Amino acid sequence: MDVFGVAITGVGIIFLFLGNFGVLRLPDVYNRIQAGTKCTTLGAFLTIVGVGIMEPAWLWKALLIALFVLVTNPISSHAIARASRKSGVSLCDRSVVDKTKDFEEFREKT
Amino acid sequence: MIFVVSLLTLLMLSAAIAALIFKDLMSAVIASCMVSLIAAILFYFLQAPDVAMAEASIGAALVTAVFIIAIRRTKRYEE
Amino acid sequence: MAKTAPEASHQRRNFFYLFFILLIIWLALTSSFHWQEFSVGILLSLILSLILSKNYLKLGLPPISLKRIAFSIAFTIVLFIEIVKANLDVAYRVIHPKMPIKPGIVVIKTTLKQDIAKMILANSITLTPGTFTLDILGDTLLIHWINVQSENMDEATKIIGERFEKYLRVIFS
Amino acid sequence: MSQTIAVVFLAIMAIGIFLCLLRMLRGPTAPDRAVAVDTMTTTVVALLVLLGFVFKRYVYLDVALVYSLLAFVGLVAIARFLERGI
Repeated sequence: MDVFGVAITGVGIIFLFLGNFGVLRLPDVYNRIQAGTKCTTLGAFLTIVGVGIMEPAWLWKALLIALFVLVTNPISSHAIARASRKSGVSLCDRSVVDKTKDFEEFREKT
Repeated sequence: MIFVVSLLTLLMLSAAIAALIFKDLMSAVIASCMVSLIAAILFYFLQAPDVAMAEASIGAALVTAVFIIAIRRTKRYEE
Repeated sequence: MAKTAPEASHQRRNFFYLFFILLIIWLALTSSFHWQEFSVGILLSLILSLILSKNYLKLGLPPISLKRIAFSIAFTIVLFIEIVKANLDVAYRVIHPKMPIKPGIVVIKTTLKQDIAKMILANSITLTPGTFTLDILGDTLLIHWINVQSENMDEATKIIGERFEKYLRVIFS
Repeated sequence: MSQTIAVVFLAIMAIGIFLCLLRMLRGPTAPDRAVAVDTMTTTVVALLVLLGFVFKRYVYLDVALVYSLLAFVGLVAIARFLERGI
């Protein structure tokens, strides 16, 4: 059981590290948010659950913390992404399509 | 363990210096939020979880909100 | 103040949902089944859900049934598989030396009506491979896609939204 | 879990925090820095839970619980301010 918990924690930490690395490496804000949300959510989830498996008395509280992370992380990232779009951060040069204009027209119509 | 603690201390120092030299006050607020994040971990290493909890709640949530209200009342960029 | 019959039953349903959620959180927080802790938890969640159940009326939570529970469990499993796939995808794109990304912003439509269903859909889209919800207005969602496969709205809706929507449509019908 | 593995895990997470700090220092706009703080918050929550396991104290989990709920409030405040437009 101990080895299993250590393995899960290790995988979670590798994902956390990749998320941080992606935040450093990718070209513009939106891509960085993608890496910073997805990888860190699963990484933190696996790390916390792995600690809960290694110490069975802690499992319920660990699951509660993991649930809070799973719920709050997409919401805060979404708030930041929306703020960066409203404050006018442009896409990077490699982007292929931008349909934001359609959306703004739709907003004015309703 | 000493490697982790010394690395985190260096990170906290550089974030604090960054908060001092940024001209954009919003970025300075974000940097000071980061300082209090790392300070919470360091209190944790010093076996003081209650202080870490106070640092987390006050430093990350309350002080940030107060600074943001202050910036909204004045102006964002420093000359 | 007089209430109509459907509104009263709706409030009763919200009360039970809130009561069970608060009780489960309390049990996870204390992690003990001693009768004193348990009774304090029941008392606290009873008081809180009596006070707060009125605030959740406009969420439009559906009544509980066996079919909805089965579909919720299936939805959770599908979501978890998609989260793991998303992580492997992002990890591949980050590690690869040339960074094979093709980012863009597209618009998709949804057929869901309730606010809470739209919120769950938007958060699920955020956690699935390569897509991220930027904004939502009515039944239109603005999506950032890290590897654009189709610029057409209907095709994009089919690729991105359909795999969750077919579960959520049953749960919130 | 032996002490060596724990120290290696903690060191990897500390280096990850260092990468976030680099993005915070380099980021051209304010939303970039906010993204760095957001990523770092989640990393720090995981680090606090792992550190509580290393020290074998059950009480330490409470700090992670409070942190995962309250850092969210600060980030949403920052995002609301950026959204209004300057």
